Amino acid sequence: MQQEVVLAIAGSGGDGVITAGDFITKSAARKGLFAFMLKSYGPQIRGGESSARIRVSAKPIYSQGDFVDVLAVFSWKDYKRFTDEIELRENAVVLYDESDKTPLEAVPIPPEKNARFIAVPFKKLASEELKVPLAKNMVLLGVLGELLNLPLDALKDAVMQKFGKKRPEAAAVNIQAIDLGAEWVKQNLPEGIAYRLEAEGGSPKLVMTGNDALAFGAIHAGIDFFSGYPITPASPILEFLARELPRFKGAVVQTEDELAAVTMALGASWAGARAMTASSGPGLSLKQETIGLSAMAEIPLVVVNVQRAGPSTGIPSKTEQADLFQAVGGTHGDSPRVVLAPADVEDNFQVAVEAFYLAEKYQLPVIILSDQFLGERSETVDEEVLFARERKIERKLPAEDELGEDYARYKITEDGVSPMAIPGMKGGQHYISGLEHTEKGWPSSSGTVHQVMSEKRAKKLPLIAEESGFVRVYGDKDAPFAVLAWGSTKGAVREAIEAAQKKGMKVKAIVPQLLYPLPERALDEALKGVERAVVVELSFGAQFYRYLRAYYDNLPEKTYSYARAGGNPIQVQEVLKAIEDHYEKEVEA
Amino acid sequence: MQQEVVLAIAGSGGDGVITAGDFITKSAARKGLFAFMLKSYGPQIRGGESSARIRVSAKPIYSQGDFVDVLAVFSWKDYKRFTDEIELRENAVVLYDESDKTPLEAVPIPPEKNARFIAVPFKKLASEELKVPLAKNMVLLGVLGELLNLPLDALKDAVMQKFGKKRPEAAAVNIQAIDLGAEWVKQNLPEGIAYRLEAEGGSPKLVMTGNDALAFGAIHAGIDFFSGYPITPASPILEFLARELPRFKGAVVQTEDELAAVTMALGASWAGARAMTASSGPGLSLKQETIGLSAMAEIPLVVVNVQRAGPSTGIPSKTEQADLFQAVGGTHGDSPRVVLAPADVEDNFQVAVEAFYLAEKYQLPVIILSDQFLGERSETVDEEVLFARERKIERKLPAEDELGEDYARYKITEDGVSPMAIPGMKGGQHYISGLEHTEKGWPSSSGTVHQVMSEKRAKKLPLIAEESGFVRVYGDKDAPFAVLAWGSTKGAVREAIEAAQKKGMKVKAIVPQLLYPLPERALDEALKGVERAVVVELSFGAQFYRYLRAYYDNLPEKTYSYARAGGNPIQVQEVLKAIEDHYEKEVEA
Amino acid sequence: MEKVKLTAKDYKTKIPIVWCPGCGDFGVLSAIHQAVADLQIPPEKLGVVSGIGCSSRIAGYINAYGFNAIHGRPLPIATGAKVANPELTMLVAGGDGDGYSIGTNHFVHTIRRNPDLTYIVMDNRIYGLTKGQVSPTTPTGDVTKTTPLGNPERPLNPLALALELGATYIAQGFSGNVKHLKELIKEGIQHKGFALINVLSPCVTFRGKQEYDYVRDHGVYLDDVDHDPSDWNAAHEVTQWMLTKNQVPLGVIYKVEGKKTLADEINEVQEKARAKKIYKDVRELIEQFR
Amino acid sequence: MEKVKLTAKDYKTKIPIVWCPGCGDFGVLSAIHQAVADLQIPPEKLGVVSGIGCSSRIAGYINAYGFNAIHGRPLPIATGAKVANPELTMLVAGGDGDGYSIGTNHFVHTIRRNPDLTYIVMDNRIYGLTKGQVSPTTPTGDVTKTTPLGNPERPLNPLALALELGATYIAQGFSGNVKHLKELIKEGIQHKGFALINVLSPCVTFRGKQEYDYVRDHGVYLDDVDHDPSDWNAAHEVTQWMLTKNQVPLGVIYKVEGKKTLADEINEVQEKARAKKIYKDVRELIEQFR
Ligand SMILES: Cc1ncc(C[n+]2csc(CCOP(=O)(O)OP(=O)(O)O)c2C)c(N)n1
Ligand SMILES: Cc1ncc(C[n+]2csc(CCOP(=O)(O)OP(=O)(O)O)c2C)c(N)n1
Ligand code: SF4
Ligand code: SF4
Ligand SMILES: [Mg+2]
Ligand SMILES: [Mg+2]
Repeated sequence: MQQEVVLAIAGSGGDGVITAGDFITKSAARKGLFAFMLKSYGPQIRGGESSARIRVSAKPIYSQGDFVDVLAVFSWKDYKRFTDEIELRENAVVLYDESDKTPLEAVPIPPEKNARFIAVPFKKLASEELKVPLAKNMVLLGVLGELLNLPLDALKDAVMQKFGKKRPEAAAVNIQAIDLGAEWVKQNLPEGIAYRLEAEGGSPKLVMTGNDALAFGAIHAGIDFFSGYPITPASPILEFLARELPRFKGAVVQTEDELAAVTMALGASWAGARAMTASSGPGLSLKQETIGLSAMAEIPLVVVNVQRAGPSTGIPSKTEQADLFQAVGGTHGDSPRVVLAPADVEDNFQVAVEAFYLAEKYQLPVIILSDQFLGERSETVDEEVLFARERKIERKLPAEDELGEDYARYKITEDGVSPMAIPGMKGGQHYISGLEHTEKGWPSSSGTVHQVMSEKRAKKLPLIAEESGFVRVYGDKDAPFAVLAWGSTKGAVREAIEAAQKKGMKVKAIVPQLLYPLPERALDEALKGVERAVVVELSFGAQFYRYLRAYYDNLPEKTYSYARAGGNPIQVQEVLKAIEDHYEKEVEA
Repeated sequence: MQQEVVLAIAGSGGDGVITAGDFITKSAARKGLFAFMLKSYGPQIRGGESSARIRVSAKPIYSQGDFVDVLAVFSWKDYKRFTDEIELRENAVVLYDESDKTPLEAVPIPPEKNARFIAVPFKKLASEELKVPLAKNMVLLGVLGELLNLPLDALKDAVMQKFGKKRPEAAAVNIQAIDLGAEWVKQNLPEGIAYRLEAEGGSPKLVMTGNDALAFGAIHAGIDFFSGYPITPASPILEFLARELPRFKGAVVQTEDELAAVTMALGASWAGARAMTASSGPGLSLKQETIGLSAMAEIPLVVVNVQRAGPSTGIPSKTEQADLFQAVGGTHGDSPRVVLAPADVEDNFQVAVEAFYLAEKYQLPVIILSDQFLGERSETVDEEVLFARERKIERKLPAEDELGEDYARYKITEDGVSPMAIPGMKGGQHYISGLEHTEKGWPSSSGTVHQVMSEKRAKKLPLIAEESGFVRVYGDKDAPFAVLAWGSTKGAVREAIEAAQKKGMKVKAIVPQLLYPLPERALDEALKGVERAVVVELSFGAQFYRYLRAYYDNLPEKTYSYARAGGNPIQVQEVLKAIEDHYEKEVEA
Repeated sequence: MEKVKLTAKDYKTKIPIVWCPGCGDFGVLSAIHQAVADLQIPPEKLGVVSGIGCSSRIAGYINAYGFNAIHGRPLPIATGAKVANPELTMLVAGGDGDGYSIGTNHFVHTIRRNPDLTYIVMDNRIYGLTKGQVSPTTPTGDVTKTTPLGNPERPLNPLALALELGATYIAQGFSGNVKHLKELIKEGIQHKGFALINVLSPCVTFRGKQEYDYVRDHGVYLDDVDHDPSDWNAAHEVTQWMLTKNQVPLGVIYKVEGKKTLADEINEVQEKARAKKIYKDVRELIEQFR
Repeated sequence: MEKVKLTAKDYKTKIPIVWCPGCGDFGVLSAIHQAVADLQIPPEKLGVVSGIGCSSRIAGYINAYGFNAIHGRPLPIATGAKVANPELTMLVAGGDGDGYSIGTNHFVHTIRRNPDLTYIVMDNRIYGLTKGQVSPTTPTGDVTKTTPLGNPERPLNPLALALELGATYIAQGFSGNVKHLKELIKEGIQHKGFALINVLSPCVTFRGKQEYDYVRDHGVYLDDVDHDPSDWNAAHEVTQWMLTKNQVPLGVIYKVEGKKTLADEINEVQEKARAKKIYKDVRELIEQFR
């Protein structure tokens, strides 16, 4: 019984590859299956190659799947660009358009994969039967739907949802195309090809991208103001909020640059709003000065970084986890902040909520480190899980009797958090700045004041580290071996843990959602009994490994690093190998 | 026999306190003495309080001196602002203007100091005898010169040098004032006050600030282009170069902001110039994106950060060492760079030379982490020491036969350095960007290429770490206890080591000049035999301590941290206490 | 007539003022104190955002919600604050370096967006706080710390720039004439939309006393000549006086009402969006993901 | 007449072009290829600095020293390069977002400094590379990804802005007329000082084909009307045509020669400084520290 399948579709910009992928993902979700879709584009803005990789399963899945079971290509030329990213499973089924006459020996698929090639008349059916050559992706959809036993109804529903209202004729043609494709499979599929998903799904699921989940989470957290400047792969957050936030009477401003984006959000927050900005690496570099101002002036601020491969412009459309150092220490001075890392699409929603919770409660900047892999992929999501964690988001305001002449904006308190008067509050007038200051906010250049106020600001950190729910553990709780990971590598790590367990190893994975300040006690708890560990990450410089060494006192003495440059997401096999490499040694020792 | 003395002078802006301090320092230098002068200002732009603290000694000195032997104040009101910064030695001599009638009980000097107060008619002598009230600082100069046995001739020379040509009358009055002051001492000094420096100095020395030394060093290194934006305490570098560089046919541009400053320097370097920019924390935060571009496009760039207390605007006129994290990891992505830290005024000169050497040789950004304490203090400097270290500064250019069609700007080489064709070179035309790229510089979004090129760029780092001369060791080479420090804390640490040795402790200090990449082998060497260590620094977040943990594998297991917020420079006593705290424990163990 | 309750004194604070004796910014401070008193703006409804510079310290000297932020960024900060809290009267203050050098990008695009802010630039034609470097408004030829042989560059004309960019209230004041300046500020506050008030506010320390004399001798009050501030071309000519006639125009150079403000735009967008669809509960957003 | 050796083809490179079929930037690229060929600029003496955007990719498609730098910063990079290496012919290229949004501060101050650069802005009135967000030149009302209900803001007028700032060569071209554009670029390169060439270069993907039609239908060639590009006021009027007459001026809008360039200023400063004192050896600097 086939429980899951990994599909890949490659084509040119005009081929509708991504649309086809979206429909498959949506229909799988409607059937209650779990799905995970990754898009990839060539450098061309339009008309270049693109590919969609979709994993569908009856059981929860956490990664893109290392190997492709079914590949569908419209042209070998386009596919060529993705050989770096698509590895076929042995005996994979390869559907290709019969009009591409490249001899199969010349096709960029290694012979040892023993792929089963099937020529399909995608274009021909669309052109000849429907007179709509563009509908070839819908023919493909029908072929795949039938091949995998996806409910054709759900596929058609997805089509109707997208085109039904606005372009009914397009919808009709597409539906015909789906039928044509399905019919072709019934008639022509060679024997022995069995990728029919036999599984029954659970209840219908939502499908969303990480970026949309994050923006949605921000709305759920009550965001009032968003200012941003477009950048790949963070723009969809701006676009989602530009569309939806005005309906909630919030405001969105696309600014002239990132300096304006982050300062405008800070100004809005100072004036009482829940405010956020989002960008990727290059934008974050520009925002560092203001993040420091937020820390110094103690103004809540949520800053999203959807990381991409760097340094500099790097690879805008590819993922990486190498902005961790910057998030933790990119600002000049000793500048308190919070760094949160979502690890899947659902997390993007929840972390947005947590970010507002912490920013408002502790009056400091909160950086969310998402990444391209998290932000742009689509995943099935459970509605109830999304809303499961509730946080009371509140800024500490001064009591009536704290206002007036003696109001001290930076009053030293036990938890380091001082009641904040919001402009408009009578008797709360005060002056703030990025200068070091006394409790009243008056500038001071005294070293003593600087030390005292540094302590005051730092007091918040241990409290934040104690906030609950920020460390996740997967696998065998008593294992002597752990994989430490953060963010989007979680999926592959989690599956690798399962694979390693199946191989008889006693392993677990530890994935903190809060990176700075480190939730030390929860980590201690999670690491209990661990003798060896490997830190897995997508950063050439092994930033997480080094960061843990710098900040965490109880790292197992035998802690290793598996780190590589980003670009392609980390694979289950890679993690498994990293586990085996270091687990083995233990057995030897 | 008095070998050294620490003076402090406090007054208002108009009092000429800093000028008096400068003259004392210069005349001490001319006598061949060692001198060290620190300025401090109140928040007022002009007319506020200011103080000069000058240490003069017959032996080399490395710090400002913890305790003040002789204090001279024009008014107690001004002095009050500096009580945080000035601690008197017991039985210190306190000269104050007799016109300030504050009862001595009300003076902000603790009675237990047992200070010897002497009322001096500074103002009166200047007003009545010379009719030039402003000359009171020169009266003070005469008083101090005589008191300390500084050569009055040298003081007068310094006056002549400053005023002689342009304002001969002013010079004459000032010289008279000096004589008046000296005469007053001879006539009126109570018995038992003996702060006469009996020592004979060596050969005459230079006096310069760290900022001037750095700018001078850059000229020595052959800088062609400097672009900067004013900021305290880095502006003097811009000002020095604006004045001097055009004489060497170099160009200086004051830009509209730091983004322009750093990119303009990068553009100049790309076009073949040796280029530098300088700023302080807030400016550095803005420069992060371009530092990443320099790393990715492999274009030499020297970036100076004269650190000040942060975060945010912080305390612009005070020192700190808390931009280390930013220097090492403030840019998004895994971005190779070099971080160098001068530790005294001479070092500022030499490190400027080293910075150009490394930037040009390895084609990457080099960040110099100076600080306010280093940059603004004046120190005696030995001309020969300044020029002692010679470096051949050279950029690797393509050979004739590497040019043409096949020229590959990012050719993978053994040392990671690829020959760089400079615009203008025939056959060297090529295209570069901040995008990840192939050897030819063509953009690539392949994860494989990204990994390979990340390795290529990183290859330079171990070679840089092996460059010689970057770790200094002071004290007992075989000591089991070490103080680890960097940058401007070196002076106090070095003296604390001497003090600890005098107390019978076996200790040494290890001060790397190259912070990133860490010169591991040289550190291993220096740490041989060390069982315990304390890391001393002026960063509330203990950045150096954490950085060492993250990057250095052979840190003694018992390594402690002594870290506090900046503002006031670290004191010898503080370091000594840190040593004793942790040294003691060892004895107990 | 309503009884006047608040006086200029009520807008002072106790924070020690760090300006040099004789600094022009004292005059600007007085003018602001008087202007907001005249308008009876409740201190708690007054926001003052500034950048960094001597001038920017002013945010601490006004009994209001004062925010002395970072160099060059007061305009976007104030824009965000005004959008978030439209009831506030929002003053923005800074220097020529803050506004016309590092902050120029925001200057340009803030004018385009037209938020209801009153921007007071204390133009001393020098960098004061950093002790005397050339600024974008320093006259050609002047010696400063970074132009020891004379400024080779041509100064920027912020008035002309603002006019070209579509600003609808542009005035120039002089810190030596507090009464006049006060009126300009009041008018700027009452203007709906972005108001620029460039104030010649001499830095006695780094530009000397002659800067006062210059404005006194070359200042021409627009009220005294036949200037129609609603006439764009006339206004443009006035912005060129310093170049063409060696005269310093003082007063309202340009003023028109009725241009949409950023708040208007945001309201419009919200209304349009809500006309299409209103969610009663955040959870309804989920529909698009099914 | 000298024998022409280099042709447009010699300025092509082999890097695959990533632009969408039909993108206006192809026309700009051809015009540049032809212009530099006409001027016989040796490829090794040609520098092309760009920012980030679809348009900025152009630096890779010209046989020259090409630097596709970071978003918004090509002007200061090119300024630094030109100062360091004055022999280079320096083209700067970028998009409307790059130059008029994130890069506006440099735009303003580069014009003030007047380095000898030719700045070609491919103005497609949208953010192309990031897939269709509003730009500072997007017309009011237009739907983009970030203005789903229509752009509420007023577009910036870069031509008028440059004019006001004192630019001495301002032209507008259309990527649909390569021949005309080529001449503008040649003239810009030959102009001593900063030259701005705003090129309407339609983004077919995010603005559709009608953008071509718009320029074709509303374009007015200044050569065909009686325009005197040395007349500032006339030039100013031309910069307003899109607003006042719904016309798109094409050609040289303003041009005067003789303004000091940054290189002139730097030379002057060097000469003045060296007239005061020349050091034969770096060590002589030491004297001031004795
Ligand atoms: C990012 C950044 N760059 C530089 C500085 C240093 N700085 C402080 S104020 C200032 C300029 C002051 O000039 P202006 O804005 O005209 O104000 P003024 O002091 O003349 O009133 C500068 C460059 C800074 N604080 N932050
Ligand atoms: C600092 C920074 N912010 C944002 C981006 C993302 N980005 C890349 S190109 C671009 C704008 C593109 O528009 P334009 O300059 O008009 O060029 P076009 O693509 O339209 O030719 C943006 C915002 C970036 N690369 N760097
Ligand atoms: S330096 Fe100039 S601007 Fe600053 S306070 Fe003094 S006089 Fe005013
Ligand atoms: S997206 Fe637009 S600007 Fe970019 S290449 Fe395509 S058509 Fe050209
Ligand atoms: Mg100023
Ligand atoms: Mg564009």
